[in-house]
Amino acid sequence: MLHDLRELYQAVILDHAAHPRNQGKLATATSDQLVHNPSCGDTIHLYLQVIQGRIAAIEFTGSGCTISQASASLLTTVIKGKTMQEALTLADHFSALAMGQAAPKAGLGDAVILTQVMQFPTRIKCATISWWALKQAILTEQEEEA
Amino acid sequence: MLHDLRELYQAVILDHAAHPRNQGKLATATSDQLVHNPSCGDTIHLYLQVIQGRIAAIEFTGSGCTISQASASLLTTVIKGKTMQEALTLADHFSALAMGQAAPKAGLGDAVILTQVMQFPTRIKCATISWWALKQAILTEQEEEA
Amino acid sequence: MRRSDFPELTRRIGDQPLTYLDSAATSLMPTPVLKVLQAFYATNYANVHRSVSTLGYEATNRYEEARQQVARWLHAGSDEIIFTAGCTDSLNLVAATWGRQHLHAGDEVVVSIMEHHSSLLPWQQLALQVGAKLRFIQLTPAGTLDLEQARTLFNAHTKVLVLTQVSNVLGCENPVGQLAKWAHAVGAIAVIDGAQAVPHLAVNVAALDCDFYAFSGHKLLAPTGIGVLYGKRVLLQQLPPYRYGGEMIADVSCETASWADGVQKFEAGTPNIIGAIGLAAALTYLTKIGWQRIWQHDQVLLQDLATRLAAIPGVTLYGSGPRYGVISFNLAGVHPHDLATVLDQLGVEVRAGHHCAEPLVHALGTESTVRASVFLYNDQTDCDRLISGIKTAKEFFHVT
Amino acid sequence: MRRSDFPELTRRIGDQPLTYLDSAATSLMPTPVLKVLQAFYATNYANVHRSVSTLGYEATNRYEEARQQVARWLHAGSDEIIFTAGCTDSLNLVAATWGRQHLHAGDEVVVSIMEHHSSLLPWQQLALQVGAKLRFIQLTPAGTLDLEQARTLFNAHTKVLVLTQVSNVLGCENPVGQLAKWAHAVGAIAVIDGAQAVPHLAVNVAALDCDFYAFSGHKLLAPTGIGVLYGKRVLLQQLPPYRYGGEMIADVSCETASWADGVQKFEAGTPNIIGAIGLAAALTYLTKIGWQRIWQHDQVLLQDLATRLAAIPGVTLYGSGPRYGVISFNLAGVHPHDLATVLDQLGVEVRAGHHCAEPLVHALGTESTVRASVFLYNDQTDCDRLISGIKTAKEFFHVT
Ligand SMILES: Cc1ncc(COP(=O)(O)O)c(C=O)c1O
Ligand SMILES: Cc1ncc(COP(=O)(O)O)c(C=O)c1O
Repeated sequence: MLHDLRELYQAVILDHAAHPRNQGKLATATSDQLVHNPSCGDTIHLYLQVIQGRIAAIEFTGSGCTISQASASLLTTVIKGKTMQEALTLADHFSALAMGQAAPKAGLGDAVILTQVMQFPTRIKCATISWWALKQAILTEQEEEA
Repeated sequence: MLHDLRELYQAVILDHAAHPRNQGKLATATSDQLVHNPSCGDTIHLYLQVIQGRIAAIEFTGSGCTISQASASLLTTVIKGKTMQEALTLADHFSALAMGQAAPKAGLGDAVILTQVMQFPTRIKCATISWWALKQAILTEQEEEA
Repeated sequence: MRRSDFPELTRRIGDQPLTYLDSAATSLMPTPVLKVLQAFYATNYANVHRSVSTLGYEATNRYEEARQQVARWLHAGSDEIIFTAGCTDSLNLVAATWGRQHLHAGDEVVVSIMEHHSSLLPWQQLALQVGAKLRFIQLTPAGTLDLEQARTLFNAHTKVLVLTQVSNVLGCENPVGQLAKWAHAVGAIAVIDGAQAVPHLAVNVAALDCDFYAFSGHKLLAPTGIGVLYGKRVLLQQLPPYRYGGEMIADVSCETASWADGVQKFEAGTPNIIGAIGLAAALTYLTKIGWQRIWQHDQVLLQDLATRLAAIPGVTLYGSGPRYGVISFNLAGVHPHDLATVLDQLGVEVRAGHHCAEPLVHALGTESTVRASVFLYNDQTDCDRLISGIKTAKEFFHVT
Repeated sequence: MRRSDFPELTRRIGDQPLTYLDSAATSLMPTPVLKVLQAFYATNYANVHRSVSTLGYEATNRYEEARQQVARWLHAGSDEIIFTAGCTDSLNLVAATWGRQHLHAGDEVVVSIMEHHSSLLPWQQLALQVGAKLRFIQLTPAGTLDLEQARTLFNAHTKVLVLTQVSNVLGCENPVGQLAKWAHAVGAIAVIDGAQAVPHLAVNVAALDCDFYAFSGHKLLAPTGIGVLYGKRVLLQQLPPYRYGGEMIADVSCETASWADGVQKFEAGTPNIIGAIGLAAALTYLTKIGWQRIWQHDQVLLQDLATRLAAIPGVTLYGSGPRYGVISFNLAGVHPHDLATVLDQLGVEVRAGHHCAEPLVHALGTESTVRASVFLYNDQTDCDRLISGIKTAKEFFHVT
């Protein structure tokens, strides 16, 4: 009965939650986005440094459950170095997959494991919240540029 | 099936409703009381002239259903000439009878017919409202005297 | 139509069969709706939102599906549908939030003389508090809204139009779309009371272009304690909360708080989950029978009643057709309460009084009326029994 | 105890039997209560008050009998019992009427750090609006209210004490009577949130001498959408209405209105009739089983849970006994939501989060907790399954 759970909470996920990558308050950030999940108190604050349309650096701070923290950590590893457009596409793909819809998995790396969260409808938001923050941050960045 | 109704709406009641006695706004009133039944809009305004503790004159104005108008009319015929104490006692007896409780009928005259209203719980207030006004008016009168 | 779905119709009043002609007060509950409630209690019942557990998730889904169903039916977005405790609660919400924010001294509220107290009073009292003014749309001699006069009431001071779509006394449908246009033309919003409209008319809030639309579940086969407020998305976003409490917050500290997005902001505390499920079940039940069929059925009965009542010497009908759901009348020489008591003795349940619409009833030149109202479960026999009951009452009170 | 009366307990979560440990959010509904609702719908259902018909009279009687039953049970007068849409609605009513009337700039509200958002926010927001100040009763290290500190908070500026009788996170009972005395000594009133107290304690509002007391039906086997506000007679008489609408008026004209006497003034519109009938049926059901028996049963289960939870390495219990209905804890190295998800997979339904008591949860030094709550239908097996579930979670997440 814990089979589905094992698919979600794989070793790499537990590792990212316990030892988050790119944690910090990026001093050189060109935009940032704070999101909050009122239903559980999870918080993710994402910091992006965009240079010539490319996400040159990315960090996050926050607190919350395994899923939300691992998701943010994985996001940073996947997104670093991508163009804003690539990042937006990946964010859309991740969210779609996490909600059980069809979408390409290419480019998501280990983050794709977290799309198993679709088996746990009440936890989907934990996985998608940081990707949503990413999208908001990029849209803000683009608006400011325009 | 209209048997109980016939007991209530006797000829004398219909007559009092159609031709109310002592209708008017007593010019010599020493106290008066306006009551209103919000559930049906019935209104009774009772005017008393008290001389040396006795209700020397009594009139009413108002509008409403057969029961409320007949009750006010009958009340005035019964009460005229009674002492305040006698009137209070009669008011208590009438209200008790109308709610199906035991009480003496003596002194109520034809008004006693209206205590049949106890068979129609939703109409009890129509019958008792003028007696309640009488009680309030007398209590006010007594307070002012004291 | 489907009388057998309504167990209460088989009971007796004293020794008489029941003729229920008071659906405008509260409609009866059909067994299929009760069965949905029963099944929900037996399987998915739990508190909604904020739970990671399966039961909470299922209950939340059912609750939100109910919202979506109401939204589709009204032609609204589900982020425009607030569940409330009833129509009265819905109407108070608008005055307490939008009203308090926007109504100031010197402003004007255009309100029809037909309003139910639940529609009139929140604005009357707010106007008294802030020094705003109520301007009433009066009746024509035919008992319809005087549109000529109405048109003159809208001006630069008008902030709100408060209007019932169907009068709970006259049964007439008011031209909501037209009046809302006049309101919008002067920058006012239109707050529509749909309590008596939703059971008897196709309502499309988008087409009406009203800003708020309110109704109660219990007049529509659903349980008591559940109501709906539709509000235009852009307006809802700008409104402050109505009540404060659990589930309507984003974040709370000792000193301050921020609010949840969307309609949750207006649903403080545990909502009436079972009421929302019941409302959805009632809509499903009515849709299955077919709204058109129901409306036509109601129309035929009311038309018939109108004709036969008008033919009784001494009967005054209020308003003029077409009527939706309700018909009001008086019988010369018999007070409405006396008439209702005789009818009750005959098993015919009507309502007598001012129907929570005192200003209208006074404008009609009376203190109270008798009101008969019909819904899908009524039939020709019910009409026959009302008519024959009135004749009995005439004999009983010796009026000719 | 009477598990067979609760059909939902026989359902499964995935392939697992259900262990329902979330009654503090919403209690399940027993078949006998549902049967009362069903019978009411089938025989006496109608709108209440203002009707001369038999059906309306019967429904009104049942509704008013429900009020009397609640009054007797709380040791109050039936003219002191207002039916509302829920505990949140009740608590908002007090702030919106008494609060708006009496709270001014510079006044102070003494409020415990334990309050549910529904109890805190109406006063926090009112205080922000009028420029009054909230003064918080803090926790002792043992997780109880700090009475020494509390005592220092009452002064001539204090207008209200806002206090939960039983915390929905800690399960502790606060000394309401004592604190109400301190409030009264400085001329303040005591507003008590009884949402979590009524299922697990004998409540006597007269003995507590509180001024207002609020709770919800749905935590007490009754339907959602019904709540109660007790208010002292003399206070209720002085209050303005809360919502405006049908049934709460004495007289209405176009320009002004006057209000009904007594509690009707606070019940605008069609009340939740079926909710009130359900609440009365739930009280009857619980009384029949015996409150003492139920409380003792709950105590035994919670005591057992507390002992066994404390014995699990890594478990932190919040607060200290005796606990009423709820127990909160955390497991080191496992976030409450992850723990709740594992438990849910095992069929064990608990709640994880801030439980609508953010200030308290922060004061406890955390962001969220796991909460298990029990009621009469829980048994030893439920406790066993929770304890074994936590052990499974420890293995699953490799915490030691
Ligand atoms: C036209 C109208 N508006 C408002 C209401 C109030 O609805 P409720 O009593 O369900 O709040 C009613 C019903 O009584 C009504 O007929
Ligand atoms: C202590 C406490 N107060 C108030 C409430 C609010 O009750 P409701 O959500 O039923 O309005 C709750 C329940 O959630 C509670 O536990």
